[in-house]
Amino acid sequence: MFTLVGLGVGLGPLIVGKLVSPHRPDAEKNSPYECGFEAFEDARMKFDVRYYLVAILFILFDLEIAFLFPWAIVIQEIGAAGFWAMMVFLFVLVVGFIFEWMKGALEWD
Amino acid sequence: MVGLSHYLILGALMFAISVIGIFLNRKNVIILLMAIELMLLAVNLNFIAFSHYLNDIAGQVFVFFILTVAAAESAIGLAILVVLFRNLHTINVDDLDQLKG
Amino acid sequence: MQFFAELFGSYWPDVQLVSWTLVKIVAIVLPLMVCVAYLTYFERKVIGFMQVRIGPNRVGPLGLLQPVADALKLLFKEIILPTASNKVLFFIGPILTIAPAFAAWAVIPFDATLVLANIDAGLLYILAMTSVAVYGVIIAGWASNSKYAFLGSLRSAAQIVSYEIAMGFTLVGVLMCANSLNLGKIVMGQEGGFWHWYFIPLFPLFIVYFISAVAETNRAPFDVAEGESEIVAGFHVEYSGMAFAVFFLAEYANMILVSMLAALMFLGGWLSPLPFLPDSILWLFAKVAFLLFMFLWFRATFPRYRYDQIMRLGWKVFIPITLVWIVVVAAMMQTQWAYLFH
Amino acid sequence: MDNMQFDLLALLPELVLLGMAMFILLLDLFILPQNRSIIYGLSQFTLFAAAFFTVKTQTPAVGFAFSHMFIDDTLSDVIKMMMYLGTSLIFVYSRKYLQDRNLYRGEFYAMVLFGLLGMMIMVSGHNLLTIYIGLELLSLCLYSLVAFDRDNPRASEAAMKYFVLGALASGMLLYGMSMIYGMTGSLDVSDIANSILQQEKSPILILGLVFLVSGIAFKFGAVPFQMWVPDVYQGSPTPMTLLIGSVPKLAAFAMTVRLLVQGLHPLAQDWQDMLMLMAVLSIVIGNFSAIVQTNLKRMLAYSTISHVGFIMFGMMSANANGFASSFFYISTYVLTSIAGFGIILLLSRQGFEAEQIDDLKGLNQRHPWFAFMMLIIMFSMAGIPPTIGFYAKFTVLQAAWQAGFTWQVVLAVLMAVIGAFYYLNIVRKMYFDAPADNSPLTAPVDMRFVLSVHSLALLGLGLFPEILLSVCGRSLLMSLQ
Amino acid sequence: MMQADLTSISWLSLAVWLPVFSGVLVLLLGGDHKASLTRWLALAGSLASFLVTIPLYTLFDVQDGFFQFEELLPWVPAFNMHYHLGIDGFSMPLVLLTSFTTVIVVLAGWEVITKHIAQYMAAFLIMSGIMIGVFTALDAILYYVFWEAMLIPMFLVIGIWGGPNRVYATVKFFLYTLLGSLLMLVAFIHLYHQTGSFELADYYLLPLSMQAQIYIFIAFFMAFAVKIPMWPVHTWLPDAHVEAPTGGSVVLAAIALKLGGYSFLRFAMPIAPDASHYFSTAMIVLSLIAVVYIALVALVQTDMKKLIAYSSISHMGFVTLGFFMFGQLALEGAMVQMISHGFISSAMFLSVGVLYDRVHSREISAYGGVANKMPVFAGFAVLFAMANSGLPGTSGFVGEFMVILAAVKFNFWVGFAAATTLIFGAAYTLWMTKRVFFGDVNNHHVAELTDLNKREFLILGVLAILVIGFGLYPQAITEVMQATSSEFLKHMAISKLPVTGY
Repeated sequence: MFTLVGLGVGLGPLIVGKLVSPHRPDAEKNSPYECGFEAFEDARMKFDVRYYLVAILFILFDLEIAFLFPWAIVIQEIGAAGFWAMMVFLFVLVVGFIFEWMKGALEWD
Repeated sequence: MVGLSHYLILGALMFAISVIGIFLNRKNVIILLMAIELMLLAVNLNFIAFSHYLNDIAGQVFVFFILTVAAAESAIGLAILVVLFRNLHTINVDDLDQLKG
Repeated sequence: MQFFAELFGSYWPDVQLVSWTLVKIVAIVLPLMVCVAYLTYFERKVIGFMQVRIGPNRVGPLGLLQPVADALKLLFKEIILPTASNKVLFFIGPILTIAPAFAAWAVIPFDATLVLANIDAGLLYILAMTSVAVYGVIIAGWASNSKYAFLGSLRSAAQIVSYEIAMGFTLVGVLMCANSLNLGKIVMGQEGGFWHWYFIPLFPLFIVYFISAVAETNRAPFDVAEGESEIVAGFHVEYSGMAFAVFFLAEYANMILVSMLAALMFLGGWLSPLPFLPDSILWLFAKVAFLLFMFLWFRATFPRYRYDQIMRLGWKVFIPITLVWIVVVAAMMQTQWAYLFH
Repeated sequence: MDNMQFDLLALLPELVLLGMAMFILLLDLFILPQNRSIIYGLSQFTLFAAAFFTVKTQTPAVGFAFSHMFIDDTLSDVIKMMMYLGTSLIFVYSRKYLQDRNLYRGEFYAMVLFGLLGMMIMVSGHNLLTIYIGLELLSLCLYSLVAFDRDNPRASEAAMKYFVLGALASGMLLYGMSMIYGMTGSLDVSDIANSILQQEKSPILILGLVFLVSGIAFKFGAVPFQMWVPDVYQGSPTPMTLLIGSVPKLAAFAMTVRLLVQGLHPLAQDWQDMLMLMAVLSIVIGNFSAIVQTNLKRMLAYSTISHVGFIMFGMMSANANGFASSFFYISTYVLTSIAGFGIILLLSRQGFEAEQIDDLKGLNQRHPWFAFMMLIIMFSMAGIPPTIGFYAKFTVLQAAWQAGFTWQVVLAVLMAVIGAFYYLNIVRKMYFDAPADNSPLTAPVDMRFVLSVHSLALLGLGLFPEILLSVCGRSLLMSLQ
Repeated sequence: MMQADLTSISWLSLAVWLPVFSGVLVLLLGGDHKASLTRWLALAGSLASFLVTIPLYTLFDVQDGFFQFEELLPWVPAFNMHYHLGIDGFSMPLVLLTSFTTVIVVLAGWEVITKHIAQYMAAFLIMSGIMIGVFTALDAILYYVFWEAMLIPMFLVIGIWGGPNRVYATVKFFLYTLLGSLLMLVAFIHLYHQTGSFELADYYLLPLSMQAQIYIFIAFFMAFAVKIPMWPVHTWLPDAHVEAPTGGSVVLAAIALKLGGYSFLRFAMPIAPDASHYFSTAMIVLSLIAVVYIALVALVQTDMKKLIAYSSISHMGFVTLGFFMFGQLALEGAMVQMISHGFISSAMFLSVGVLYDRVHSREISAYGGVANKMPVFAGFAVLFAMANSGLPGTSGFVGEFMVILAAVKFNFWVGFAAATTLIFGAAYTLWMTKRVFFGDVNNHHVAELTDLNKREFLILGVLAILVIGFGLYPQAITEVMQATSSEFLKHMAISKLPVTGY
């Protein structure tokens, strides 16, 4: 429900803007902005593999968080066993984290 | 009223679409990866529907794991895709024809 | 009323529910829109004062109508549709960016009772909603088919997701203390004076959370994604008129949202700092206002980070800190000091 | 939460393996490249340690851990021991190859060990969830291992194909699992069996079974789900081919036992027919396709398909005898194929892959000893006595015959002759043709020694098959009781 | 006369494993660079292996129609398989023949083989052990293992040291034989599930329905007929013979073919007696076709080895003919024929080998007037040719005569057809002899020929003595198998069909 309204909030101004604002297209105006130069290659060019790496790491860590959430909620009930189980899990994760760190996956320069 | 069978039919449809996508798609490897994700989603849908109607939490736990694995799987799939593109400069399924007997 | 009841017959209860909900939604969204508009005003004012300027003062008394003027200006500007862009995605981008920023408000409790949807997985819902925004950024950058936009969107996306991990970890810390995903219950867990607020036992997490929140919203000093000097305006370089305004709105709405969350999770929400003072929604607003002020303050004081520094901060500082603190908290909970975290 | 048993002793070997694999992964970051032999030694030690603990914790009783999700019975112990052995051999044989191609890195060993961990979990999985997790851990490691040689276009193509089809297989398996879960209300293997016994057969259950069997067949590489096998075998770097083609088959077998026998035995009649069809098709198509191959790895891939057919021959009997025979077949097949790829690895050297069948030409002149070893291996694959391969075929055929699959056995026998043809072809090239190149073998001593012992063992086991036969038979019987 | 210390030795195991081990020894110690050591080692091994088989003859109890020298050890308990060896009157002579032939083969390859000597010698030694294993195994799977294992060395022998077309020939040989034997394996599997064991003795006693018997018989037939070989599955033999080195031909002709014949007696017939009777007419017809038609084919051959190969097929036709008439005379005649063919065909192949080593041609037309240059050799060759065509006084005569005699009693026309072979056999053998040995020296190859050296003389001489010896005193063979064959016929007379009806 609220999502719909949210969409409406986004869509509404756009439609109003579209209706109200002038529409005078011309080729120069509609070309991609490139500091005044003509665009000289496809904008969807190859990009740095590190972005991709970040995406992958994000997926993995995000999932890990998804595992941590339920655990965190019940940690006060499950006692030592639950604690240690998650520690093992986190340990494995930390090993992976150290590995990627040392491998230079987190370097940006 | 939406019943169990509706979920199952939806799941089956999703599954069928993804299988068809994998076998008929000759264009883009990324679509293959997406089809695989869709397939796992179909399975998840099944599990959740069953889990709900059976009043058994195990199915939902399974879904949790499937999601995790799916993430890892797509990570590796994309990694392979990157390597593939670096080597072959294409992600066109039809161009993957070096290995033929 | 009677008339409507007859008109809808057996659907009446449904209709009633829907319309009542709509009313409530409007009651949240409208003030929010106003807040957003005036946040921009305050930003300019605050930064102006910090830089010993006056800030906007022409439109209306004290320049109070400035946001309205801005809105009208943007409304009447042309929405340029670049030739090479993907038409559909070009519009979906801004919508996807702003919709979650508003939708998330559904589960925000303003008071012990004043909440639109009191669902148990509230925090999860917010997390889900906010992560959708990344798609908006990426789609906008992709659809523009412009190098600057594309690069900007990649940068923003990478930055957002990086800090989302750290943010997620901090939430785990909160959950460990609160035992619930329901925001209302999280707040109630902090009852009994400010020394029960979670920001004390979870102080590192609170700091990380807030800085991540700044980074998440692409605010200074983490705003390289739209760094004018390098890649012009980032992913929304090709947007103009209302389309641009939507991105603008989303940014400020997000700021308010994350401040609200910080206030709820770490600063006791609507609870009063001292037990003898009454709890009130005003406390909440005060806290949020304070946090928002921090946002503006940051912008006025800190120089912009380099991109590699941003990423390093996120991955190599925040994630280890949060991980360690989670382990510490979890370990402490196994000991006699567990009460510290309740 | 109170029933959470932490019988960690049952999974001590797994824990050891996990810890060591992580340790190796990290250690590799801190040592100099010229000290990589530490990693190698450590990996071998890990296998040894895991084997030690597997033996140490072995009991005749069936042990469970994690609320019956993890089972530790004799069958799992035996299969695990075989896996350690196989992996250890793979390490020995692939070292030289990896060194020559700048692939001698800690990640390889860590990844193989993680894959092994996945297999062990599959073997010990007593719950659809554990089985699935193990399977995926294995598969993910294998996908990445295939693509491990990043600059090799063929390897990356093979990896992509393997990945897509492997993921498809997992998807099918999961879909089947979801239906079985829905119909039985449980993920636990024995609960599933009980539940099926108490209910009417429903179409959804059968549909789930179909998907499950398809998934299993995919992992095995049985016709009609065999299309990935040749490409992946051919495209992968040989050590990875060696890995894919050997030890995981054992895990797949264990998975089949857990799912089909322990879980879905009440539906035996239904899966029997499916397996029979796949077995027959695999044998026929695998053998006929193998004949025309010129690439050795590709030929071995097709021959694998036919071997898988034989493996299914045992399974389709759906009785203890049949599964024991399949188990025996797989163990011998794994042993034999590791040796076969070992020879291929032995012959390849820096900048040269011994991949074509013609690369074996005149091996008898170049190196009579290893030609003889390859001869044993090939005859073992063809199932000619006195090599162990004969007993493998024999046990499988007798099981199928006992179960009444008469014409299928006769057909299999005819196909075995076809199979013998292409294995003979290799022997022919080695012994009857003149060598194409005469460069000396560069393999290190340990590899030569192990490979020799290994190949001779195929012969020795052929003369005294009782050891392996009874191990396989008994462990399986103990688990099926 | 039996001494306790001699009987306590496991002679059969020795006979099987001694050659195998000496083969391995040759392989390990020998090599091309120490050729002479290799040769002497091989000779010593083969002689020792021959010697250990002699007690089998001297200690054999001719009164006993059942198995002797039995050895029984558990082998694969999982499938109730045993290491069970034993011999009776049928197998004992064949064992001796095998070990003896091996010595001959080693000698025959003495100087001729120059490449991979160790492998060559080892292959024959190992093959000898394996074939003795086939003759002595009383456990079906043990038998089968030996039977198949034999293929491997034979495959290599033909393939490595064979003629130009060797690859085709050897692959054909291998696959033909494999196909047949795998069906036999299926039959064993069936019998195993019926009896729960692989004991031959259990199979003899197992009652079987007619249908089962027929299937089993056909399965066995496929295996054995290929090996003997019977028409029409004989086509591998000429190819294999032509391409094989001399030693290979000798072993093929002298022993490998006997494996098929022997196995009929050991397996096909006693296990499925009713089917044997049922199929006897067909078998006799097939045998006669082999005898007559193949003899005619032999007549037109231009290659000496091929001619001898066809003559072997023709002679083996006699063997199967003798088996399926179910008479003592016929049976013993067939057995004698097997033994004598072992000597004669090896002698013939060796003779061709002698020529081939000198001229490197097997074409009949490449020779002529060899007798002028090699008188001693010609003498031997003519003797063997006579024996091959069944001249009285040679061993070749005894077997054929006994079978023909039995055949005439059995059915006149069968006897008549069989008897024609005497004519055809004489025709093709003697014609070849004439063309090769007599007449004028017609080319320079022949003109440069030198007569036999000592080694060749020794080999051919020993064979000549044996051929004449058994020709004059066939009782040496027949008396050892009398008891066995009468037991065999008794067994064959009893139907194994389950008793039904009243």
